[in-house]
Amino acid sequence: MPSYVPHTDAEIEAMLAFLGLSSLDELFSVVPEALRLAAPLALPDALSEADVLAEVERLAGANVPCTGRGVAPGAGLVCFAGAGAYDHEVPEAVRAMASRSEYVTAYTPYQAEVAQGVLQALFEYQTMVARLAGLEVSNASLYDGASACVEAANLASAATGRRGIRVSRGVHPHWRQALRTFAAGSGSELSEVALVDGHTSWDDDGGPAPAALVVQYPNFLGCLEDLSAARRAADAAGALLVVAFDPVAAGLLVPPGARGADVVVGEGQPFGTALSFGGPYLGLFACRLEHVRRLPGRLVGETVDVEGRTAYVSTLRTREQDIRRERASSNVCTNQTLIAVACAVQLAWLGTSGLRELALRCARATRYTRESLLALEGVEPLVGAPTLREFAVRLPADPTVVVDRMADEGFLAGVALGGDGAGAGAEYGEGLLVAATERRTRAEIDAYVAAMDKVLR
Amino acid sequence: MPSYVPHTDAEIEAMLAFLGLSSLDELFSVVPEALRLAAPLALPDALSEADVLAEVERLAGANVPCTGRGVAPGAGLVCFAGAGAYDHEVPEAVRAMASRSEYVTAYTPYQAEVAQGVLQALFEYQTMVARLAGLEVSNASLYDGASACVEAANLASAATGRRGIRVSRGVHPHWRQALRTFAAGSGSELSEVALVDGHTSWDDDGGPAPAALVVQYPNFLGCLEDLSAARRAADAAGALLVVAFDPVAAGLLVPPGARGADVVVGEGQPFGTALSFGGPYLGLFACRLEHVRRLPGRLVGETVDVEGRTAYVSTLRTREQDIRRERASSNVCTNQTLIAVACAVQLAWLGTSGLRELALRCARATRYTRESLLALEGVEPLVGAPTLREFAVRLPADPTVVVDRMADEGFLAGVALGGDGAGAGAEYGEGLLVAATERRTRAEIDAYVAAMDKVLR
Amino acid sequence: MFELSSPGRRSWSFRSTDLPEWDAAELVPAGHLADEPVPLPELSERDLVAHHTRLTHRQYSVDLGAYPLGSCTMKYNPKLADAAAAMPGLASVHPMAPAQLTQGWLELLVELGLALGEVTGMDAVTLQPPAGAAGELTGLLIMRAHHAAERPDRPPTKVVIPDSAHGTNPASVTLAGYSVVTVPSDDRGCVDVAALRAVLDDDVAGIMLTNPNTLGLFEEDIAEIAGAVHDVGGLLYYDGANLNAILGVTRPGDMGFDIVHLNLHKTFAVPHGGGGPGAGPVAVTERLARYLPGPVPVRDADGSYRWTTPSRSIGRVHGWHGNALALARAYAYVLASGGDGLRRVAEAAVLNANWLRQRLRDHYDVPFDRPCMHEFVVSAAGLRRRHGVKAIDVAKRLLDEGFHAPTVAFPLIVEEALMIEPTETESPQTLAALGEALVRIAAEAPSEDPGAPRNTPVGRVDEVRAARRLIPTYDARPRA
Amino acid sequence: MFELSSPGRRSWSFRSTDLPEWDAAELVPAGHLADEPVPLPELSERDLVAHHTRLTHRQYSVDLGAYPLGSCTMKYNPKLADAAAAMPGLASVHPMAPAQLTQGWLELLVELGLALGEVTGMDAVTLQPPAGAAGELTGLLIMRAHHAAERPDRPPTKVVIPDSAHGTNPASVTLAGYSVVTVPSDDRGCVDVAALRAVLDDDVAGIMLTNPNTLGLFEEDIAEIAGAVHDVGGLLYYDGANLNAILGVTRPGDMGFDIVHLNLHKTFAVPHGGGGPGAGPVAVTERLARYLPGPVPVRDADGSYRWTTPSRSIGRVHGWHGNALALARAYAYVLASGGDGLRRVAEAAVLNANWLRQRLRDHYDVPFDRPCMHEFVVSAAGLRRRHGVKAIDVAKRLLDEGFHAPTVAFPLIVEEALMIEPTETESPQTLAALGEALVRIAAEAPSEDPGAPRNTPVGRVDEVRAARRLIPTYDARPRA
Ligand SMILES: Cc1ncc(COP(=O)(O)O)c(C=O)c1O
Ligand SMILES: Cc1ncc(COP(=O)(O)O)c(C=O)c1O
Repeated sequence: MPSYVPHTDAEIEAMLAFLGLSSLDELFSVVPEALRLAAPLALPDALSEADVLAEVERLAGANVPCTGRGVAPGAGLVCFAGAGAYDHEVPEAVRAMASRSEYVTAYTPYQAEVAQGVLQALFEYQTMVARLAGLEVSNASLYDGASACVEAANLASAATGRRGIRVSRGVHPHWRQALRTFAAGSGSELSEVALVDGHTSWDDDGGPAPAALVVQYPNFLGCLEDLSAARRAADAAGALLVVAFDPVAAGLLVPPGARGADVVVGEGQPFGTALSFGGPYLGLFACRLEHVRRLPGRLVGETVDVEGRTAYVSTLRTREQDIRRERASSNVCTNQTLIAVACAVQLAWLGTSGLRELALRCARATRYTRESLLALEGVEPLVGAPTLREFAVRLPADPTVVVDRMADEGFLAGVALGGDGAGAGAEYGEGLLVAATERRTRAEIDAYVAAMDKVLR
Repeated sequence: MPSYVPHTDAEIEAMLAFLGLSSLDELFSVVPEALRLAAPLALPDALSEADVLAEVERLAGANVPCTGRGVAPGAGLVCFAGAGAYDHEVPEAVRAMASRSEYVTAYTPYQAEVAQGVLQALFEYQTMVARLAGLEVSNASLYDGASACVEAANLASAATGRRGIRVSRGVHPHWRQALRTFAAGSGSELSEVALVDGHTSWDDDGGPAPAALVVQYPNFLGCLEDLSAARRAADAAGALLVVAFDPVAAGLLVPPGARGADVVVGEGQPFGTALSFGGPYLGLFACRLEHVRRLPGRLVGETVDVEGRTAYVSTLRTREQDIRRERASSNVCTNQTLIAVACAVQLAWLGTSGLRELALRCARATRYTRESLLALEGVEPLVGAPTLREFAVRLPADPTVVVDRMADEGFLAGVALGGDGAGAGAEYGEGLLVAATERRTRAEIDAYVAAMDKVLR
Repeated sequence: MFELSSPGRRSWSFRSTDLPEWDAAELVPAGHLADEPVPLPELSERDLVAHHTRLTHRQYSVDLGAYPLGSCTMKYNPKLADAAAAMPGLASVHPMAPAQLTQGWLELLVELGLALGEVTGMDAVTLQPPAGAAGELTGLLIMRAHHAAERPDRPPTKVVIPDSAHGTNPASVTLAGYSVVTVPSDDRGCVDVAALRAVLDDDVAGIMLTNPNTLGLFEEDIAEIAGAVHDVGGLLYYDGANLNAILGVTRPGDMGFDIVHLNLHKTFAVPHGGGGPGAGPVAVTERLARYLPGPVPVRDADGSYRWTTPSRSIGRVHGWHGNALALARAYAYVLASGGDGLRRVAEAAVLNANWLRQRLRDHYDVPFDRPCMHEFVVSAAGLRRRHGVKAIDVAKRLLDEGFHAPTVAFPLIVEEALMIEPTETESPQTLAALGEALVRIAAEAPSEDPGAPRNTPVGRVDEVRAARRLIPTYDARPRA
Repeated sequence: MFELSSPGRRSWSFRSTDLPEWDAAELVPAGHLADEPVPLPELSERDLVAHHTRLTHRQYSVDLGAYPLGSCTMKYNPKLADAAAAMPGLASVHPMAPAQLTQGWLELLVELGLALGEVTGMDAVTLQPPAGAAGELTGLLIMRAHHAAERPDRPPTKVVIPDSAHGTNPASVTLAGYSVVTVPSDDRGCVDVAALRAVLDDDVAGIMLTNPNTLGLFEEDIAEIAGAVHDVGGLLYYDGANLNAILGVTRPGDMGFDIVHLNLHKTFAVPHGGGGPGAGPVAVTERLARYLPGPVPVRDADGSYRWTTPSRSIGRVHGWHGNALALARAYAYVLASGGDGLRRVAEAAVLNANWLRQRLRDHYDVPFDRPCMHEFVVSAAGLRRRHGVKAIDVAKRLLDEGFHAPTVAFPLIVEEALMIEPTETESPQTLAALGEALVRIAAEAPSEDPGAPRNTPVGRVDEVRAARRLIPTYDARPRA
C-alpha cells in the first residue's frame, strides 16, 4: 500500500530501457533459475500506514506496561521492578534531542566532515562516562551491560594472556549467562565466586591465575560490595579488576576507578532510555588509558580540520575489524550510538547536582519501600548486607505468584527470585527483588505495601 | 522547580554589580511603589516537569477523546462528528515534519536570509491552496475558517465600498456568529439568506446592494449548493462571491474559483491537524489576483538573492499593519504558520491522486453511514438536497440525549442540532449532523448504527 | 518541491475500510464533479521528508540560538509543553463534544483563566482570541459594547494610542470602528501626559497602551493617565505584548487598566511556530465581564464544568474555543513556573536587557538613556551618518555572527531603530557573546561589508523585485 | 558543551514524592559515599537544547539526502516505525515482567520471527542479537555447538571466508574460537570454487558468505559451493547484510545456507542511529534450532505465548530479548510492505544500482564489469594514476555536492574502491543527480581541488593527529 519505492511504472520502463532490459525479472537473470522463488513470499498483503499502526496498537494493548504513576487507574502498572532495567523519568528535552532525525538517520560517522554532530555528541558522552567511572577513557558504546561485561573479560584476557575469569555471583545472572555463552568461543574459563550474606567472598579458589575478577557494584541484590577487597584479591592474583557499576548509584558512591577498577562496565539504560522491553539499551565501557588499544568498539578523538578548527573523528581505527579483521580487539561494528547520545543529553540535563539528587532520591525511595515492606508480617531481608539501589526480601509466599497477584492490584511488584515459576537467579533462593526509583512517591509506595499486605494474607 | 531562567546567584550578583545595582528589586525602581505587588502572585508553587505532566495527564484523562478506532475497547470514542472539525488521519511523516523545531520555534520570517525554510514552505502552501480553490493567490494563513470568512467580508466591503454582506444560512453557525461579532466594529450590515430544503435561496431581499454573497460548499448540513446560482445572484447584485469551501471535498468537486468565486475561504484543519478541541486550526484564504493588495495577512513571494539564487520573502508588506497602521487591510500579525506548514506537508503527501482518493473515501463512508442510519425506524433526512461531506437526520428522540447515550456506547454520534440541550444551529430544527471520514470502517459504521438502533428504542 | 513531482508517484495510504467502492459519479451529483483532479505535487514520502528536513536546515529558530527580536519575546519554550499538547486526551477531542465528555478541557481552561486573571489583576477572561491582534480587536469590541450600553445616545468614536504603539493597535482600532488619535511621546520616551490631556474628551472611548512601552520603558505616570482617561469615561486597554517584563512585579489591573490582552506565545511559552499559532486571551474587570465573547467555561458548585454565555456577550471571536492546544501549553508553563517562577522570569528578563543595554551604550546611540525593562532600543543613526551603515545593515551582519537580528525600524519614533529583547532564557554567556558581536559590528562600521549576510543559506534577498514582479505561487512563475 | 557549564545552573527537576529526606550519609554506609560529586556539565535546558540542535545542523543523515554508502543500505526509514516504537504499550514494558503481562510483545516477536523465517527460507529464529556482528558470532557459536554435538571427538577448527568479506566476519570467526581460512575471489569477483575446494577438509567448520557478495555480485555457483561445504560436514553461514538485494527473489535457505543473520537496520527499516542501535536476528534450519540462544518466545496451542529455552541452547547473547524496539520497527515495516512490497524493494534496489553503474561505467574503472545486484564497486585507480585523485578525494568532493560519500577502501580486493549502494528509496531524479555529480567529479579530476570538502561544517579532518595525540575526552585536552 504505502510503497517506499518511489518509482512509477513509466520510470521503471525508462530505466530498464537505459539498461537494455525489458523486464524487472531480467535484473535477476544471474540468479540460477532453480534458486528463484516460484511464488511470492507467504506474507500477508501490505497494509496502509493506519492499518499498521492499528495492528501495532492492538499488540501494545495486549501488554500491561509500567505507565502507572498513581494517576489514572487502569493506566498501567506502577513499577517496583529493577534487576538491571529501571523505571526512570526520561525528560522531554532528552526525548526531543534524541529524536532529531539527523541523529536518528545517520550512520556510523565514517565521513567526519559531515558527521560532526554525532562525533561531538559521542566525545561528550565518552567524557562523561569516563568521569562517572573514574577512569581515563570510555568507548562510544556497546550493545548493553551484558555485552560490555563480555568485552571486558576479553580485554582482560588479551591484556594478561590468561583465560580465567572469576565472576562474582553478585553479577547479574543474565550477564553471567552471556559470559558463559561467549566463553565457548573465546576460550575464557569462568569460575563463579559465591556470595556470603550478599557480599562476594574472594577466597582463592585454587584455580589457575585469572585474567580478571568481575564484581558488580551495587550487586544484583542491591548490596554494596567491598571494592577494596576485590582490588586486593585482584592484586593477589595479578588480575585486572572489572567492576560492573550502576551509573545512577554512581551519583553517591566512590567511583570504581578510584577504588582500583581497571575496567568499568555498566548498563546505561537509566539515562534517557525507557524500559523498552529490554532494548535497545546501552553498554557503558571505560578503562585505564593503558588499555586504549584493546578498547572494544568505536572511539572518538578530538583533532583539528585543515583550517585548525576543533573537529572530532573516529580514531585508533586500526583496532577495528574493518581494518584489522581477524586480529581486531572486538567484532563490534554497529553499536548503540543513538542511545549513547540520549545518555549524553540526559547526563548533561542532570549535571553535577542532578545526578547526585537522582541517586539520593532513588536511595530514599528504596529505603522507604524496604522499611515499609519489612514491617509486614513474614517479610524478611534475603541477605544482611547493606543495600542501595534495590533490595531482596523473603516472602511468606511463592514470589512468582505474588508478582502475578500484585499485577492485578496495579503493581509490577518486583522481580521474582526462584519460586515455582523459576524466577530469575533461582540460585539466590526464593525471594523478591525490589527497586524504587525517583519516580516513586510515598503514596505509591504506601499503596504498594498495602496491596502486598493484602496479597500476602 | 525546573527554572527556565539559567542565571545562578553568582551570575546575578555579577550582572547587578555591572549595572551598579545591589538587588533585583532595584531593577524595578521605575515602577511606582504603589503599583508594586506586595505579595507574590497567588498561584500554586512551581511543579517539576514530571508533576506538570502528571497533572496535565490527569486533566487529559478527564476527557473522552476521539481516539477510538474500533481497536481497543475503552480507548476512546469512534468519531462521527464533523460540523467543521473532522477526524482525519494525520500521517506520521506530516507529524514528524511539522514538529521539526526549526519550524516550531522560529518567528515570523522578518529576516528572509535565515528564514528560507518557513518562507519556501509557505510559498508551497500558497500554491497548493490557490490550486485547491481554483484562484490565483492565497495568503499564508489566517486563524481559522471563521476568521477567514470575516476577512473575506472585509475585503469585499473594501473592494466594493459597500457594507452589506448577504450570508447563506448554510454557512456554519459559528462563522456567522463571528461575522456578526466583528460587524459591530467594521460596520458590515449582515443579512442572512434562508435555506430551502438545504439550498440557499438567493431571492433578492430588497436590502441595499451588498458587497458580498457568502455561501458554503458543501454547506453546514453537507448539501452541495448551486454555486452557479450564487454567482448569478452576485452578478445581479454587483457583489463579490465568497465561497467557504471544504478542502477535502474539493478533491472531487469543481473548484469554487472555476464557478466564479472571487474569494474562497475554508478551514484547513482536515489537512494535518488533529481535532485539538478546536484549535489551533487554519484559515484558508484565496482570491483573484486583482484583490491581492487587499489580501489580509502575510504573503510570500518568490524572488532572488544578490547572487541570483531563487529566494523567498514576505512581500507586499505595505498592506500590513506594521507599516500601514490604521490603513492596513487587516490587523492579523501572528497567524497560523505552523499549521499551514503541516497543511502543506499533508497536501504534498496526498498529491493529486491522494486528495481525490481521500475525498472519495470520505464520501463513501458518509454515504454508507447515511444509508445505514436511514434504514433505522424513525430516522429521516433533515433536508432533501444531495449531500457529500456530511448529512443531517431527524431522529425519533432528542438529539442531545442521543449524543449523550451514544457516548456510553463508545461513539461520538455527531453534532446535535437543537433539542433540549440547545445543540448547535438550533435554527435548522432538531436533528443530528453526522460525518464519516476516511478513518471509518464498515465494522465501525455497522457498530455505530447498531448502537444507534439500541439507543433509539 | 514541485520539481520533485512525478506523475503517479505517491506517499499516501489509507486505512482499509471494507466499504462499498462507489465511484465518484455515483457519489457526486451531476454538475458538481470536477473534470480534472486538483494538481498537487506527487512525491515519495522519502522525498517529502528530505525536502522539509533540508528546508529546516535553511531556517533559524530559537532552538538554534539567541533571537533578540524586540517586542516578540523569543524565549526558549520548554519541551514539556510539547508533551502536554501531544496528549491524546487533549489533542483528539472534538470541539463540539458535549461538556460532560470534555470536563478535563473545561477544568484546564477555567484554571488557566484564573491564573491569567491573577497575573494581570483582572476579574474575568476569555481564551478565545487566537493571537494578540485578535485579542486587541476583541478588547476594543468589548469597549464598544460597554459604551453602547453606558452611553447609548452618543457613544464615543475615538481611541487614543501613543506614537510608539505597535502597528496592530491602530489597525485594530480601525477594525473596531473607531478613529485613531495619536498622542506623542515625550523626551523621556513615555506618553506625553499634557498632550494626552489635551486630546481627552468625552468622545474618547479609551486608550491603548503597553507598559512597559515599545521602547522598553515603564510608563511611570500610568496612574495619572488612568485617572485622566477614566475621568472622561474612557477605558484603558493594556496591550500585553510586554507582560514578560512585569510578571509578579506589578499588574495591569493595579495600574488601572480595564482590559488586557496577553500574548501567550510571547509570555507563556507557546512557541511562535514560524509566525503562529499563538493565543491572545483577554482579561477584563468585573464590570466588563458581561461583554466577554461566549461561550466561556465555568465551574459549578458541584465541581463540574459547563459552558455559558455572558449576558451581553459581544459574540464569538473564534470558530471554537480559541487555540486550545496553545492554551494547554501555557497552562503547563504556569504550572511549571508557579508564582515565584513567573517573577523570576521578569527579573531575569529585565536584568538581561539592562546588562546588554549597558554593554552597548558606548557603541550605539541610545535615544532614551535610562534603565529599561525587558527590552531597549538603540539607534544606528550615528553609524548611518558617519559610515552609511543603517540599522538593517547591522541586523544583517548579526545574522552572519550566528544570531538572529533585533527588530529593525520599529518603533517608528526612533530613527534607525534596533529594538533588542534578549529574554530571560539567555545565559550571561550568550548575552556576553551577543554584546560582543554587536560591539564588533559597530566597531567595524567604517569598513562595513555591504555584502552581509554571507554565512546564511541565501544572501541579501531582493525584496523590491518580489513586490514589483509579484510571484505569489509556483504557477505564477514566468515560464522559462 | 563543557564550556557552557556554570556551577549551580541546572535543567533538572524531579517528581515530588513526599518521602523522608534522609541525607546521603544516612543512606550510604561509611566508606562508600563519594567525597565529591561526579563533575558533569551544568546547563540550562535552553542551552542544552540549543547545543544539540546546532550539532544536528552539523550532521548529514538519510533524512537530508542520498547516502549511497555501499554495504550499509542507507535507505529511507518510514516514519510510521517511529510511531510504532513510541507506543507506551511497547516502550514502557519491563523486560522481566512475567509473560502473561507481555503477551503483545511475545506475539510481535513470534510473528516477526515467522516473517523473517519466510524471507530467509529458514525454520527457526532468535531475535536476541543486537547487531549484525553479534548475529555473526551467535551463528558461529551455533555452528560450534553443532559440531561439538556431531563430532565431539575432533570438532573442526577452521572457518572459510572469501577475501572480499566484511571485516566483522573474520573478527567474529576469531571470537568464535576458529581460525580463518581466506579463499580468493576469481576474476569475475566471485568465490574461486576451485580454490575453495582446495581448502575444504573435515577440519572446516563452515564457510561465511554474503550473496550477493560485497562487490554486489551474485555468487552464481552457490549451489555447488553449498554442496562442497556440506560434503565435508561444514555449514554455510549467510551474512545477511546484503539481503535487500534478494527479498522475495531468492532465499538463503533455498541456496543451501544453514545459518543466516539479518541486519534489520539495513534491510528492515530500522534507522541507523548514527551507528546503532540495530538488530541482527539469526535464522537457522530445523536441525540447528535446538542450539538457538534462549529464551525464545513460542505460541502455545491455546493461542497464548510464553518463553522457552531450546534444548541445547548456546545460552544468552543479550542481557534481555535483544533490541526489542528495533524489532517492533522491523515488524511494522514487514506489515507495511507485505510480501509483494518486499520484492519490490529488491527490484528497485537492483534497478537503481544497475542504472547508476551504467551511468558511471565510462567515467570510472569498473573492476568487474557486469550487471550487479543492489550495489556495485568502481575504482578510482585510473584517476589516481592519471591525476593523483584517490577514492577518498572523490568521496570528499561528493560531500561538497550535498551527497554522502560511498564506502571507500572496501572491499579490500579492489584498489581505490568506491562501493556504491543507492538503495530503492532514491528516486530516478535523485539517482540522476548523484550520477551527474560523480561524472562531473571524474571529469574535473585533472584540476582536482585538493581542499575538498569546502561546503561542509568543517574542512578535511586531521585523522593522523587524532591518533598520534590521542584526546579521547574533554579532560585529556592539553591545558591551554
Ligand atoms: C507590542 C505588540 N502588540 C501587539 C502585537 C500583536 O500580537 P500578535 O502578533 O499575537 O497578533 C505584537 C506582536 O508582535 C506586539 O509586539
Ligand atoms: C557485509 C556486512 N557484514 C556484516 C556487517 C556487520 O553488521 P553490524 O554493523 O550490524 O554489526 C556489515 C555492516 O556494515 C556488513 O556490511
